[in-house]
Amino acid sequence: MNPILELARERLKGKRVLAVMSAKGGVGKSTIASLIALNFGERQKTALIDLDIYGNSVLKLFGIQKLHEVSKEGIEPFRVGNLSIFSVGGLVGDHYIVLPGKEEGNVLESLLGLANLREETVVIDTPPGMGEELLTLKRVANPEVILVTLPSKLSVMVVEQMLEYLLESKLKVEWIVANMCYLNTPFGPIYPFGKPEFVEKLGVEKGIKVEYLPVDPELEDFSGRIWDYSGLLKEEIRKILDE
Amino acid sequence: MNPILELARERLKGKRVLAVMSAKGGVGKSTIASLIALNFGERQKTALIDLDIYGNSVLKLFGIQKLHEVSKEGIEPFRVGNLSIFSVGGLVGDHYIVLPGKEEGNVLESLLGLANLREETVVIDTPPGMGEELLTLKRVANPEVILVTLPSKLSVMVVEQMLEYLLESKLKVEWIVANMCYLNTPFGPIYPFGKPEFVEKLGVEKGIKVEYLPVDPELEDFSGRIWDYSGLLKEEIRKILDE
Amino acid sequence: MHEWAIAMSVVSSVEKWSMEKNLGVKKVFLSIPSLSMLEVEVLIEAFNTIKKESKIRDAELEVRVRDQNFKCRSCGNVFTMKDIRDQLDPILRDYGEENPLHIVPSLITAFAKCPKCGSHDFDVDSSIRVEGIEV
Amino acid sequence: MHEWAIAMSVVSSVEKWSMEKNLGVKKVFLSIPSLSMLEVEVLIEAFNTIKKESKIRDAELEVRVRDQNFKCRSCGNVFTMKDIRDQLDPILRDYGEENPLHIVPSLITAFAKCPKCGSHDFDVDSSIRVEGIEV
Ligand SMILES: Nc1ncnc2c1ncn2[C@@H]1O[C@H](COP(=O)(O)OP(=O)(O)O)[C@@H](O)[C@H]1O
Ligand SMILES: Nc1ncnc2c1ncn2[C@@H]1O[C@H](COP(=O)(O)OP(=O)(O)O)[C@@H](O)[C@H]1O
Ligand SMILES: [Mg+2]
Ligand SMILES: [Mg+2]
Ligand SMILES: [Mg+2]
Ligand SMILES: [Mg+2]
Ligand code: NI
Ligand code: NI
Ligand SMILES: [Zn+2]
Ligand SMILES: [Zn+2]
Repeated sequence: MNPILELARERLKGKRVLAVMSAKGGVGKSTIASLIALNFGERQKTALIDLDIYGNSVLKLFGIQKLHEVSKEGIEPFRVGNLSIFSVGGLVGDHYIVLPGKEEGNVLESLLGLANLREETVVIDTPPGMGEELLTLKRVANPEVILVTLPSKLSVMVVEQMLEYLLESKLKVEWIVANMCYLNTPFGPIYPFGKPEFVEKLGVEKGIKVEYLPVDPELEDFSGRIWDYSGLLKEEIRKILDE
Repeated sequence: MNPILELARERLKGKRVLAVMSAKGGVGKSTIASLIALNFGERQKTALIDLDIYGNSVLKLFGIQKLHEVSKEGIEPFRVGNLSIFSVGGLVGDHYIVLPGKEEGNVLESLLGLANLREETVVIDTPPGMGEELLTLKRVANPEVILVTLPSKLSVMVVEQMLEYLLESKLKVEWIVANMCYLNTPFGPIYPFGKPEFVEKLGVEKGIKVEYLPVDPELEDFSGRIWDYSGLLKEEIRKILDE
Repeated sequence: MHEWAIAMSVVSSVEKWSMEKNLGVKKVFLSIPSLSMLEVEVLIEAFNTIKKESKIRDAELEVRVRDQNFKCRSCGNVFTMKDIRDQLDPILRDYGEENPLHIVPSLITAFAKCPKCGSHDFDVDSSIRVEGIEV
Repeated sequence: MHEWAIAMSVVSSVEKWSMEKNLGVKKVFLSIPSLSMLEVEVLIEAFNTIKKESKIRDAELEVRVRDQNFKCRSCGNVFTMKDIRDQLDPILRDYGEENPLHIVPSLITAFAKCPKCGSHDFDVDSSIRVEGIEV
């Protein structure tokens, strides 16, 4: 019997759990998860949990360099406005993490099981791949999924395989987000990763809505204080969530 | 005793092994590994091994949809000109792969141990993260490393942690590649992921040469036939390798 | 401190088990890795407090602290906590009582290396588990 | 077919061991997962051919085919090859003899699910290992 896993399941039970996923790396999962959580945070208390053990990008986007406090209740979140943030990075600070695959599940079960999670809405940022982290999340909860891809053929092919897995596993895929589709210039759009024809086709085939997001070079200025960002991407995400 | 691991070690022993790494996803590892292998392939027989179990991007970049032949010698490579390509994707075709972390090492040990590897120069594409795949590679060989990042602060922070691990582990880091630094337009450069100040600083601090690569929107047209690509990125990589 | 959260997890999973099986529980055998530096007395105190509000009020907690045998997957070397004591001390110094290994013992490979070959790649047995229940 | 590559790996690792320890080898005990559908006779034939060029010419190979007990990490269900036979048949049909599980048995979770809860998340014991050497 694994009591920490049981506790993790209990902590998430009955809550709205939204996971931002992509088997492909660098497509904007952490950015989008953070912006979605910030959007929810405008109306209600929201938890943002980072399951990317090696990236810890959520902490980096929010500029958090402290360590989690630990209480009788477990791991206490970092608080940013209405957001409660949990990350393995908040346990180790700026030391690197290197782990045998076998241990990744234990690490994430501990984070999820020990997190003093009080919020009813939980946004989860996930790592690339379809390995232990994905299986651990699945062991603990049945999240609604937002699937992120670049428009590039390569990225869409990787994400299509993941989508197949998600649908076979009966997870609900809310939307596909095609991130970094175009870059607006005064002289018209540039398509740095190709036109989004492949992702459009995938959406039609699977009957899932596709949302198209631009490249916003302004975003980089808000690295470390993403709560201050109110540019293009934020606005597009607001529109999607308001639909 | 693990005979497959021993065999993997033997197959790589004494060879030039170059691994393209980044704890951050989507920074261009697979693209750069493929272009480096193609460059080497202009002069000598070169193996290109894909250790990204979930991405299989090398096969996608080369448009390979066949399955590996298997002989008495083991797994036979896909041949593209002077290149011999090995990938787990060549064992499963277009089926998705989902694996407990514990099994990732077995899968990659099998690929490396059973590969009928005859080439003296081996380029290795790796997945993001610092998990089982990285440890498996390290178990089998001591590669020279090319570390890839985006110029963004987030990406550089992730890569800096990996660099710390690599240096402590006494791996030789040849260069840091800052990919997608600028996008040339007729009206001057755009910096979609910020200016490369952070990676520049990292290179100086650690005494490692940094190479800066542009965004090339043309690249996407060569997805599936990357051997045909002879654009900006290819030329920049040639220059770096010729130094 | 988070011994309380762990005790809670034990009470609630054993309680669930007891209700499903419709069996009373006399004793719970919990196994923890020594690596975690969890305080056994605090675990037991917390268990005894929390169980009062549960359906396993009569259960007693017995804690077994497992010593670690690490096995290097790179060179095969087998080593113990004692062999890496010098690597563990700085963790306590840098992070204090609520350090990463105390909260998530599996993180050991991030901080320690095989004393023979220097690899971070070694097998750990770091789970916290209920190994038996006496009814 | 790749039984030959595996036999080669066994001969060369046992040979290395024998030279390091300076011990002659009479018998090698190899354990393989039934999941891999490796042909034992071919393994032995290959071993006997390859060993002739090695320093363990007198070694005999004994192969133990391990039956798999899969344990679902999602629902706890324990199942065997028999329980997923219907999921394995299509793999043979689609990929033929040199199918993914034959070459890399660890890939089983990509193709099969827990028959109780449908999860791909189960424990496998799929390694090929030398379990003993008689000198
Ligand atoms: N729409 C966008 N416009 C500009 N930069 C972006 C956009 N989306 C993501 N990025 C940047 O791309 C990089 C990868 O994004 P990230 O959210 O870390 O992806 P992932 O979590 O999928 O690895 C980061 O540097 C991030 O700031
Ligand atoms: N310099 C570049 N210019 C334009 N697109 C690029 C460049 N480098 C990589 N890409 C694209 O970015 C995406 C991610 O690259 P990839 O090589 O798959 O990264 P990784 O292997 O690190 O995940 C792919 O769609 C690839 O075609
Ligand atoms: Mg991320
Ligand atoms: Mg990636
Ligand atoms: Mg890649
Ligand atoms: Mg992984
Ligand atoms: Ni504590
Ligand atoms: Ni075969
Ligand atoms: Zn060692
Ligand atoms: Zn199950």
